[in-house]
Amino acid sequence: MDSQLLLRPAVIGLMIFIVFNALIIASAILVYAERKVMGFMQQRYGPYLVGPHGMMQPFADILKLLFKEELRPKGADKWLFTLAPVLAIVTAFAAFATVPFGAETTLFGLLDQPIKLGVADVNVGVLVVFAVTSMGVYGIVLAGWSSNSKYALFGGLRASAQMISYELSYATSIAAVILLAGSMSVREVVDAQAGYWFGFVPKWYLFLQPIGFLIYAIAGVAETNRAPFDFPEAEQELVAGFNTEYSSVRFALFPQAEYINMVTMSAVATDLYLGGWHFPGVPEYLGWLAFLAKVGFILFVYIWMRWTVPRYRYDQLMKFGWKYLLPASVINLLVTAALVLYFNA
Amino acid sequence: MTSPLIALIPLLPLAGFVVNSTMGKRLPKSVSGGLASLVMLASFAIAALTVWQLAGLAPDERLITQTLYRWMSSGEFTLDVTLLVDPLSAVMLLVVTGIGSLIHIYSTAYMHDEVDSEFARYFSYLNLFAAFMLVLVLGSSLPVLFVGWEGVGLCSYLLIGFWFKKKSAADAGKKAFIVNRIGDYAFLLGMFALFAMFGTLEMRGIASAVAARPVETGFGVLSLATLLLFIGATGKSAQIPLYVWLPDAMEGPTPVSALIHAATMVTAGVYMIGRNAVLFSHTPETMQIVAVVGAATALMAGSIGLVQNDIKRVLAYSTVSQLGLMFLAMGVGAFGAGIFHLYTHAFFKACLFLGSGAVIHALHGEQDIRNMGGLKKYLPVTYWTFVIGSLALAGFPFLAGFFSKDELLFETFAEGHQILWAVGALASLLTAIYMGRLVFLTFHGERRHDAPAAADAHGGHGHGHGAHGGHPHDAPPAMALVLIVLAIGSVGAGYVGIPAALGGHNALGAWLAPSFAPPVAAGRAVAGEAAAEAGGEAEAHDEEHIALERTLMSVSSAIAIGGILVAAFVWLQRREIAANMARSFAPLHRLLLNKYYVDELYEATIVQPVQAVSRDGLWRGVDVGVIDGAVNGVGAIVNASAGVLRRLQTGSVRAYAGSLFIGVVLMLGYYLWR
Amino acid sequence: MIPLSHYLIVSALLFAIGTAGVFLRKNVITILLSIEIMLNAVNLSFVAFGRYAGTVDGQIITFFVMTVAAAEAAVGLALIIALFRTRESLNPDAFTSLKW
Amino acid sequence: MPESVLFYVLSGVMVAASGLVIGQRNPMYSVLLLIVSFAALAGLYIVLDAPFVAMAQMIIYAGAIMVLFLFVVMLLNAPQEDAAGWDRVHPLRRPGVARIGILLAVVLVAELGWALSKVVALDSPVGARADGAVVGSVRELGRVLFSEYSFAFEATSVLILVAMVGAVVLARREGDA
Repeated sequence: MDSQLLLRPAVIGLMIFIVFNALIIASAILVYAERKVMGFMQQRYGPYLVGPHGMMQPFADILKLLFKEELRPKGADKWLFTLAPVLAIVTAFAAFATVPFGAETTLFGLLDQPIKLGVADVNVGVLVVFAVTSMGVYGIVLAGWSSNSKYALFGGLRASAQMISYELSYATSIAAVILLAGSMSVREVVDAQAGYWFGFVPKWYLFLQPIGFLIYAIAGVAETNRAPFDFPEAEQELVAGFNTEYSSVRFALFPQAEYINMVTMSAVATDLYLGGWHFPGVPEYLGWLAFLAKVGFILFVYIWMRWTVPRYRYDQLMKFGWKYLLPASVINLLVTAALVLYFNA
Repeated sequence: MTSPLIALIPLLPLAGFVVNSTMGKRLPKSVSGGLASLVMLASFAIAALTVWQLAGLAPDERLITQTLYRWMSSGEFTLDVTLLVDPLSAVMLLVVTGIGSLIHIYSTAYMHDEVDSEFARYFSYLNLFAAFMLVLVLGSSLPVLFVGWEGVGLCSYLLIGFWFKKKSAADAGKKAFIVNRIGDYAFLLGMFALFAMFGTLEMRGIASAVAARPVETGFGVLSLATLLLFIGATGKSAQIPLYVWLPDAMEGPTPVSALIHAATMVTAGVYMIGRNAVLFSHTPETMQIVAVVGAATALMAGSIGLVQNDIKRVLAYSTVSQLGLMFLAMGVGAFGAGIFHLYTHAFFKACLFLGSGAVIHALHGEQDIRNMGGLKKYLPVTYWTFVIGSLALAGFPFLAGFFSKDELLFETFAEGHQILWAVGALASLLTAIYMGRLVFLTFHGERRHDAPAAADAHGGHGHGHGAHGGHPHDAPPAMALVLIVLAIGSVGAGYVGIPAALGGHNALGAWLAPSFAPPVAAGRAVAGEAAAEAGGEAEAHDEEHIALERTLMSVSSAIAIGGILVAAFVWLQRREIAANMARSFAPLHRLLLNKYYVDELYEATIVQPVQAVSRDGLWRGVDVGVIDGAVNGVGAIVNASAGVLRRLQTGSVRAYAGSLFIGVVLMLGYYLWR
Repeated sequence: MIPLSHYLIVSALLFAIGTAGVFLRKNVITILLSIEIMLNAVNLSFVAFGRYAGTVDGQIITFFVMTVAAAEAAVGLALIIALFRTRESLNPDAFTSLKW
Repeated sequence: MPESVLFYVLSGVMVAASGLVIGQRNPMYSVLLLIVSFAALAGLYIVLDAPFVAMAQMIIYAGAIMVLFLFVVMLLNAPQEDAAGWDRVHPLRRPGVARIGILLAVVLVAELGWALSKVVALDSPVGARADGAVVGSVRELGRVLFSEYSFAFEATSVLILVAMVGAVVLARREGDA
């Protein structure tokens, strides 16, 4: 039926649009939330002047940044200096592409075929997310290198080293989940977590993979360069790290990319470990709300951690990553594999 | 039947060897020596047990085997390492382990002056020897026997050259080793010949195969094979022409001379022939040779022994001559008698050697009997045991040697070799004489030996022996004990084989008979017949046989006593007679003193040419010219070519890559072109 | 649909480019990169062939090549670092102290 | 049709990027361009419906190996290629060698082309299998990889281990633990 023929692409386009803006808004909200939470944790108000409860603060910030002058240090590499933030933000957005955030729906009968909530559903979705995020490092590294400043360079170096080191544990912990679900499509992983054990415990991999989840969380924090692993921009040591030399929009893109990465990370965590949009007592068509709630919670933990945990020392970071996290994740993977083999055979 | 115990008999001494050779350096003498003796005693116990089992069986089934593992297997030829105990090897077992243990014990005292490491080394060698000797005795196939054969050769080399810092000792060791190799070479050839003929090397297999054949008349392949084996035996058992190493072997420690060069190893040849009795009895020609060689050796060695002045050398030559007698017995087919003599000889000869050892020990290394004499009152134990041993050796009536030797001579005579009998009798006369000479010169008369020994004794105070001052002291308890035991043995050992002539019924002969008969597989009839033929008077004794034996017996006892009396007369009463005779028969005397110049003969005919060829031909010619030339040539070529090729090493990575790619392109091009 | 030959031509081109790079560049790192290019050219043809033959073997081999490439990169870069420390240069022609 | 368009675009990008890689004097750019070319290659893999290989390409090559290169370039603060250290002592080290190199490359291309022309049935398109099974399915890959190629797999793992140790040993400064 031809209306359907037009409708479906339209809906997909709409979904892309929604996701895109959602991410932007999310980053804005995160800016606000971060400062509010920080204030809350430090027994002060945080932003409260601009708008009700200072809710307009992020937009004010963005405006300010937009009207700043674009500086580029002399001797900086023209192309890469510009390319870097773009790369960062693009990868940040792209990474979310294969992350589903809701069950199949017909939008209340509007479509005769149900459509999947999520931009794309690839049969190796997990890998896609992983691949794109691993591209994200280039933004930071290039920023650090191209701005021709030693602080930035250090930031870049640290970023690259740190990301290589933690990608391993990250991937390994995910691999365990893939083993459990027997699929690399994020959606199938989520659907594998539907239902309950003994009727009330939701079948979330969080319960099957507590260690895996922990490793994933830690590695994720390191991947997104968040405290306590925010070495690329360790303000106490490297002024502002890789983005020292940046200003205006170019600068704005970095924190935004970082926030979006956080969101992606949390979303993936939700899909892989927290049963995605499945939640006891929440109907399918409202699943995306549950999803949002979970993501929100994880993000809160992110911020919470930043303001409570002190930063590591760099050598400690490396040591931890290679000598404890990686072995732990490998063992976790092996044990999982053995168990899967045992119970499937 | 089979028994798992047999393997332990050689393995125990081997274990002792391993321990002593590896950690012996750090062990105190008491431990290393004690351990060595202990393992010997243990294996003696097991051997006794096994023999007991054996005795429990019916005469025809007296056979205990144990197959250890498949040694080699190529084509249709397979060879298992099988240990076998039958009456014959049973006797040898008891002799080796028994005498062996005694001598181990004796050595703990005798070698006590050595430093710990040397002490341990000595005992490790001794144990190793025991192990190999037992393998030799137990081996059921020629190769296994040969392993033991070579092994004891090695040990004898090691032990003769034990004091290798002394050049004469080292040389003697080498001499023994090389001379033995000659014999072993022949032995190997013999083995090959037998294998070619019978396709097996299992001695029982060969025996049954031979038993099926007719006795070989004339000198055929079989005779050749046996002759080769016999040559091997002459090497090991010091017969003409290969006896020359044994006298020199006296350079080794005296207990070694007693164990290896008197009691056990040198009898290996005799044993080997006995083990292959069936085979040999099928080749009369070889038997003839064996008998003649044996007789000749007996006479020759005896005559040499007559004039030697070194106490141990005298004993050595007497050993050679006694071995000669044994071979004589073997040669005339009196296997039982031969083994019987072997067995008694082990006792009194060991006793004598250990006695001489005690003397030497007492005189701190003095070996020349001209410097001895009058030791009787200083060394009572040694003296009496020595006398008993000598009497037994001389064949004094009703001592061990008497029975065996008479048995042997009688058999010779009864088999119809009167001449050989005469020679044997002469040899035993000589034996009696030189033993008498030895005893009288060493122990009787007044003490001739002078300051040095006494000084040694005084010096000896320092290191704790020479209990009573100036004069030598008797053997320490361990040695004394052993001497006494052996002396008793020399007296009593003979009584297992009392001939029918004396109302006995040669138990030993009957016991051994099955071993010389073809295996039961070859048919009871043959076995019985062979037993009758080999074991001698197991049954069927008619009167004149006994009469003859009695006469011969009286003759030889007369010989023995006469000889001793002569010796007593000459060397106790009228010493000058000896000198006069030496003077009047000067050439003969010199000839004897120089042992018929055999060593010189070999030196001139064999050693010199070989050395010349090796030095001028092989070394100067082949080695220097060809081999070194080739090696250096190769080196030079490589050098030269490298000088050119290294030009290619530009050190530029991309140059290398370039050559690589040129290669790729060319290869690809070639394959496309085809 | 694309004929197999096109894939092969592309891969051949890449390989040639890599070859040329090895010769042209005077910078060890770039040379390593050129080698990577060659490896990937080969990978491409492997996968193409595998697809053509309808088997997964091509892809499997690709994995092995990747692994080897990773190892090679790790060791190679370590070497480069070590060399750079001693020679202060990345020019392969600077490392010629072993020549005749 | 879209697939072929995709193919030509991607291969064009890849060849161009690779060409630029060896055209750069600055290793930084070389590395980045190589990443681009790898991304294009990954695209080609997807066209060849081998998505897993494509992702592996992105993660391992672009994501890890290239970052390693980048890291080294930054660490050594990549000096511009020095045309100086270029002694003309040895005949094989003249710049002529470079030209020989190009020549070789050209010959190689020619030969490869020739080889292609000789192979039969190349113009039959690479398509999905007759039975329509998805060749690239991760499941099948894994099965084959761990059954038929298990030995090679183990060997490779050992290789990786060795390489790891070697890298650590090599890159370590003398004296520090």
